[in-house]
Amino acid sequence: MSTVTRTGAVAPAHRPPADGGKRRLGLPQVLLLVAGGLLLLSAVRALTDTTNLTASAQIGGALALAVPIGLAGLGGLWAERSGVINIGLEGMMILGTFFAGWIGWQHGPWAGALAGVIGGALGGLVHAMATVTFGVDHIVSGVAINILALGTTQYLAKIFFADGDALAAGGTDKQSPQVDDMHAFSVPGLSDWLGDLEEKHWFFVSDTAGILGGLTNDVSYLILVAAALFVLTYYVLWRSAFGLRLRSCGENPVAAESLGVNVYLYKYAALAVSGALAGLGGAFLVTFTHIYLEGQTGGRGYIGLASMIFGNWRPGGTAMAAGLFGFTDSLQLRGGGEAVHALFLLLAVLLAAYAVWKYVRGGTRAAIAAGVSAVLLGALYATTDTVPREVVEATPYVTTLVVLAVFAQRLRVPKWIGKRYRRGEST
Amino acid sequence: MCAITAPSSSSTAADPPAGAAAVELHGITKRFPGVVANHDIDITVRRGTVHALVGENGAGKSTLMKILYGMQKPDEGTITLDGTQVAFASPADAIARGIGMVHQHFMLADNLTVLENTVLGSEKLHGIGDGARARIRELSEAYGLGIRPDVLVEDLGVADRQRVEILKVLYRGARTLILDEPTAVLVPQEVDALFDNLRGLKAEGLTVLFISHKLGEVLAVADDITVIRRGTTVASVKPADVTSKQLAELMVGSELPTPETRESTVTDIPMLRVGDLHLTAVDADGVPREVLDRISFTIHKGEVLGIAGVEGNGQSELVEAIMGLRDPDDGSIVLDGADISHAATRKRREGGIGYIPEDRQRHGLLLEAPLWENRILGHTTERPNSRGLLIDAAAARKDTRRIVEEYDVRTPGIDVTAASLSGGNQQKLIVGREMSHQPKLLIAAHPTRGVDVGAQADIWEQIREARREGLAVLLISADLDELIGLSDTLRVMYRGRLVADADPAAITPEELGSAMTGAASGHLEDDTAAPDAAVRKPAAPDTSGDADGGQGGGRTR
Amino acid sequence: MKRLDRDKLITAVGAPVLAVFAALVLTSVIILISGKDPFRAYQVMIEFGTTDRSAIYIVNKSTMFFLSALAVAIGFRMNLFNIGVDGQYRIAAFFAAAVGGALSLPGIIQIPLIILVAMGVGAIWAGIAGVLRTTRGVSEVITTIMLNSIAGAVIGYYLTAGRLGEKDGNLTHTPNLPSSSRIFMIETSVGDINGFVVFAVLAGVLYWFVLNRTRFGFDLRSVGQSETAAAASGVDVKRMIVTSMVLSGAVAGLVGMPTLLGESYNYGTDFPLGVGFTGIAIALLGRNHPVGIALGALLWAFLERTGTQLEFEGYDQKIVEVIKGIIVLCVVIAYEVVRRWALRDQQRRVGEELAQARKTEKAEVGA
Amino acid sequence: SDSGSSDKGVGLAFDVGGRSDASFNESAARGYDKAKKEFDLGGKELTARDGETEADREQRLTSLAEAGYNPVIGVGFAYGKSVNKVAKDFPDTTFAVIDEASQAKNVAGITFAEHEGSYLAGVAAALKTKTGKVGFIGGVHNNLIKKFEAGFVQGVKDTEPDTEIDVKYLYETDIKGFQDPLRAKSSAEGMLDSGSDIIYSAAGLSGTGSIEAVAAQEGAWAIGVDSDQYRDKALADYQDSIMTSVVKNVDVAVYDVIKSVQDEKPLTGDTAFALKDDGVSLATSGGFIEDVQGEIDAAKQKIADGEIKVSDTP
Ligand SMILES: Nc1ncnc2c1ncn2[C@@H]1O[C@H](COP(=O)(O)OP(=O)(O)OP(=O)(O)O)[C@@H](O)[C@H]1O
Ligand SMILES: Nc1ncnc2c1ncn2[C@@H]1O[C@H](COP(=O)(O)OP(=O)(O)OP(=O)(O)O)[C@@H](O)[C@H]1O
Ligand SMILES: [Mg+2]
Ligand SMILES: [Mg+2]
Repeated sequence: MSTVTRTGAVAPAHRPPADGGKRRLGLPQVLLLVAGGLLLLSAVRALTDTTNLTASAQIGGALALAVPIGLAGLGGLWAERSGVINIGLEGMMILGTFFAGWIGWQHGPWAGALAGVIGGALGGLVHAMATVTFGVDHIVSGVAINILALGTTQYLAKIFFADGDALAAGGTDKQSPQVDDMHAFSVPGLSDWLGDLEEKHWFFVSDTAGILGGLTNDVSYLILVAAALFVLTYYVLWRSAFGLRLRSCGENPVAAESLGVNVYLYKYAALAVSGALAGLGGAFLVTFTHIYLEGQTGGRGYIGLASMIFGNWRPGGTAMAAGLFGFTDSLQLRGGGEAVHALFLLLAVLLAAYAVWKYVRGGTRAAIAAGVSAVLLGALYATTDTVPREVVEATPYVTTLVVLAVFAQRLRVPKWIGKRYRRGEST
Repeated sequence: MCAITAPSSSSTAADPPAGAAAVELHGITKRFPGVVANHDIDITVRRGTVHALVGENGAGKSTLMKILYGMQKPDEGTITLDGTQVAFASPADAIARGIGMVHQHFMLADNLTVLENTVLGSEKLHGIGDGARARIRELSEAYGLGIRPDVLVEDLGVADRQRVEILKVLYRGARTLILDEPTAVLVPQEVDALFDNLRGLKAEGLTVLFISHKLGEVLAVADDITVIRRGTTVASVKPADVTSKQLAELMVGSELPTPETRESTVTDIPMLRVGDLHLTAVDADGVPREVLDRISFTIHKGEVLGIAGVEGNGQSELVEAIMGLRDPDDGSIVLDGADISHAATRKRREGGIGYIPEDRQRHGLLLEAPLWENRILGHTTERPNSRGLLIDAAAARKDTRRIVEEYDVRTPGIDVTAASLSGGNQQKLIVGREMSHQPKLLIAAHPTRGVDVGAQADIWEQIREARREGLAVLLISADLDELIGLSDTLRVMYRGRLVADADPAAITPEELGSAMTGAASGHLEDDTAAPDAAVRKPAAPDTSGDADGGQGGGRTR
Repeated sequence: MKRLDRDKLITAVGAPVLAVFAALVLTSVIILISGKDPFRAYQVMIEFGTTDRSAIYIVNKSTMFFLSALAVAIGFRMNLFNIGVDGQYRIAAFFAAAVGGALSLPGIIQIPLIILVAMGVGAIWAGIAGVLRTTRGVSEVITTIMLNSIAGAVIGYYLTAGRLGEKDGNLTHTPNLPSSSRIFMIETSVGDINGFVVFAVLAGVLYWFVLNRTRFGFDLRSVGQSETAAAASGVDVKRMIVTSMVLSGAVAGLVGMPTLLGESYNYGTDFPLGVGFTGIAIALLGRNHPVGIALGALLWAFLERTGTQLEFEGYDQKIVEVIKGIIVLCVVIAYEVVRRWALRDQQRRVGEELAQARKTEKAEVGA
Repeated sequence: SDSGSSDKGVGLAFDVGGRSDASFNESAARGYDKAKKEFDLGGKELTARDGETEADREQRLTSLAEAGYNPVIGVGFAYGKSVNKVAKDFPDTTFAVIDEASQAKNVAGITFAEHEGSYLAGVAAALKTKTGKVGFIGGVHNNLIKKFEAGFVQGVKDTEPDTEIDVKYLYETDIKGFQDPLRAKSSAEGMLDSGSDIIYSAAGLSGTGSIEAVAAQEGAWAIGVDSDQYRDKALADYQDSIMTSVVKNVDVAVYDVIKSVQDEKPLTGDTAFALKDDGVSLATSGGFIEDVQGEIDAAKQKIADGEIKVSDTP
């Protein structure tokens, strides 16, 4: 087709001189932000007298709850950066749990984790076959994979776990035998010292110690692996030729093809990695609870997808979003209504700060919206003592909605996402 | 502008065996669903020449070039480079053989930087970091491209994007360049600069294959010309031997049309009055910017108002504000006495606005829907498309057949999807659709962009005829000949403002082009005797050296 | 024209046939691996699945699936992915049951009232996602996932004794609907068909008619195909997004009605879950066309029905879950393969025709 | 084929967990296996799927009854309505439903006094805690699990009124609360960190997670549920931390129903298996509660005598 679709940028002359494109935060700003966040958290902790907010165990628990979600999200990131929507993360995660349980109980947790990775990758490859080779709609294929993965693992569980040795070792058609422990990791020396500091309940200092303690004490090796994978993803996708090509497939595969990039190959690779990461997320569930259990993923693949979008298709953002999920979830599981109640104050303060910032920058409407939300939350905090159990359960979801509603418009989606791409078919 | 200098690292490739042609295409045939895009093509391109391909829309030029570039596989035929027959499995093979292509559509990823777009696929050459950055700077300097490697492509204007495309080819050290309609979106000064570039490249022994619908350009720059009609080569000529009129006749077998307006039909009944229109938009960083700044004009019945301007100076936003796709902050839009400043788009269309959008695939068509459904698009509430709240499919289909017939839309039927038509034919369908509802005002944004000469003439004739019957037209075009030829009044838009006006009968494309860069304002006169302060600079602004000032102005710097 | 009809026929018939064939082959392999006889399994399924009583079960069950898939399909036609039908139908059925249980009006008023409440609540719940998408640009995929969970929490809050629920043994449910608000049953010799099937058929016809025959439907589909083109053509895209989410949610509100009005007469902790997700698969199977969706829903219900019987005959009933997954995947791939095959076929034929015409023309040019 | 004879044997319809859910389904299966062997019977087991409706359960029960199985037993309160409905069509067949009462003529509605068993667990916990703080984790906040909570809390309070009790539920309505050990583990860790040293989990398969968390902390005890979890092979690693389990003797009930049909004196109507009937009991495996057995037995006696009335709602 011969349409000329060269639409120029809008009045480019008016743009401020951009350097390196978008504004990125430098290290000092990031540190400042982190410190500010900590200060706020400490203040809320002190004001509401909710020690749980910054207790090291709370942070450790949050980490464990965040990792499977984060890994699924990271898997989603790989897929979507290559232009393929991956709603099948849940299914790949299920495959991960199954494989991890199957190999794990016989050959130990590390072999199990590896098997989970492979199982997830297989799911990713099926998705690649459907979407890339056969050009099936991405969401359609993803949904099909979720159904298929669930059915297949349920079917196979009976054969693999409810028979022979496995049965004797405690397996059933719903669960695997016990998987051995993968031992945890503590930074020597540091954790004791931080623990002492935390005990002191000094404003800010103890809070920081608590958070650091949670991050360094008794951390599962798979959590370290997950953290490394986030960093690695950043380097591979944004700092290597491979990553550049992969991302170009998600932004404009026709352009990539025109420069000799084998788009199909990169999409296949991206989806294999995507599935592998989701599978590792599943394997984490298994190694952490030492057992494969049917239905264990409990929708974490979908939440992972949400945290990836929440995280603006970036590893750092995804990690933060998953962390937020883990944090609120851990808070409600461990602290219950009172802890979530304290969170209201935190959210109110954050929203108020955002409203002021927005107002200063001239975004009156957003400022008003955020301001009103802040006042409402504040009022809610002041007039209640605790949060009903049902509301507590909904906290992570409501928080996500609120945060997204305030920030969504700044998100940046890979341009070609979800679109069909056929070699030589597009002009 | 951008005078060419020899690149610092020239002639890297080994010299080809003397005598052999750079490129030989023989017996190429390529079929697509429902269409034979190429059939028995034979072309020979001599090394170190600029070889032009001309032909109607859908003649198969782009397809042929994609075959040469390895993006399409021919069904039949052979490709010979420097005497050796080759078979390309992918563009990577073609790139390895020193072929580079600038596509008809930009092949750029908006969300990646210039550097990333450039090194993509050839990361082995200089890496993806500082090495590549240095090489890009070097090339940019050598060819006067004025490229900043770390800007997001998203933030670039069209001309800059065009230069990035050329840079991509040069970066790979291409010896044979394919340029598919590179001038379609450039103003004359930019075209000149590009041609200077081409001559420079040619002097270095590079071979250039060049596609354009602007026959004047072709005659000016080409050494050889091949004419393609309906998928096959029908003639090979030298520019010296033909006039553009003859060339056009070879392409279409009809006479060369010109977009000249004859007798004036302008009345003094205002049809569209735009007053003090003001529009701000918030950019990605949340900073509000003025995109339309106090725009005022009136179009009368029977008048064509042409707006000239480099793309990205607010023309699109103006059109969108009039169509109701953007809500102006201030000012009024009055159509035939009715204030429509904040009316819904559908109300405006029902009120008699016809719209030929600048991006027909995104704004004018449902690509996956059949032609007859596309005929309904935009006029859902009007006859013959609907009766009451229901769609009248039978009537719409019948009327689609009429449009296909009357506007010479080349299609196997009205049940094929719009995507299967060539761009020119898509455009004819849109024009037919919009004209079928007797609009009071037609907004025509680049109505003939990428359309072949034959279809161009038809579209111009349609506009002229409707104008005779009292149609008011707002014309926006990058084709200055078209703009001058069709308009009764001309205004120049620059940075969101109407900065100058001109009499189309008394202005040349060059003068207009220079005003578009912001170099002149007020009333433009052909004569040097400017009435007042509206100074018109003699030519394009300073073109040498300083890449900053000389990039056709109005661009991001 | 003729050729196009042929192509359409090939995709409409060829693809399902291919898909079913491929699914059968794959399933057989899996059953064989577990050391059982696949053909006997199919025999059991067909024999049992076609008994009168099975037919009634299948019709009743597919009513729910059909409505759920229809709700999903409205979104799909708009390029909206309403993953939240699940939450929408549950919260809608819950509040409808609460309202229905609190009133006792004549059936002719109360039944429509209950249905309207359900549609209204479903519409509001889906509308939240629509509004967040249009005003704040939040992807409806995420909002609907979140809203599913939030719906669960809201129901959990109100469905407790002392609020809107009452305790009944181990269950908690809303007060029972008065007998006036039970839907009519179509009685047959072997069992009752839930009268709500009539509404489901009506909803299907209405869906088809509105989408294909009305201006509104045209506008809706145009937004689904190209938001930009639709906007330029005069459709208020944002309003259309909210409208179609609301419509989708309203239809989702119907999903729980056959159960509420014809079976359980209350919303309790045992109300069926997960039907919204099944709807996604069925909408895909039926390719968003009401007839296709109906067939898909029947197939799904057939599989559920025969799964139990398979277990009775000594097969693992989970095999049915595998079959479901395989069918969805095979169907979507088969459609794509057949579509491409038809395209190539057309290309070959048109190519030949045009080449013929070309030859004569070239001869003229040469002359 | 409505035959009252029992040539075919027993029809058993499991709830979603299936035969080997390490909980009441498994327990039912034990009773069924025992009876089958003892009376040399045939039998058929069917299992529920996720997301079923009444129609599915009715179909399952109908299939069993139609094929001539007798008795037909629905395991789990989900079968409450459907058993009553299907029983009408097969007046000569004996039906039973576990965990739900029933007044129908040919249906035995078998309920257990989970709250009474949990009361004893509460007594044990109150006596054994060193920190004066104990925890309860429920999988899903439904009426059945609330019975466990009510009994446990009352047991603790009656024994040591000063003991603090931390009550948590994993999910409000979502049945995935019975299969999410990660959340159970997190929740249990939270309780341990805030000073609880005995945690009673009534959370189905999620319980694995909390038991594991407890096992990781020295001096802390877990209380299991439904079956004697000390003997659960899948939990063998944590055996030493499982202080006791509130055992629901579903196997006894199932066996009794089958036996009653064999004896041609089928059980019908409301059949409550209370503490005094050994319908529920506190497991002693491991011998960890030997030291407080006296107090436990005393409490048990008081309940049997009606001296203590255990509430079944919190
Ligand atoms: N990928 C494709 N699939 C199907 N048809 C195609 C494809 N690419 C091109 N065509 C068709 O092949 C024919 C030749 O198209 P091509 O783009 O080569 O024309 P062109 O000469 O470049 O026209 P223009 O001047 O409008 O750019 C047209 O009818 C076009 O619709
Ligand atoms: N029974 C069916 N099963 C599966 N797919 C079907 C069935 N009937 C139709 N389809 C598919 O649905 C798509 C739409 O069908 P068709 O074109 O006949 O309907 P329509 O009247 O144009 O409605 P719509 O515009 O909504 O598609 C076609 O691709 C067709 O193959
Ligand atoms: Mg072209
Ligand atoms: Mg159709």
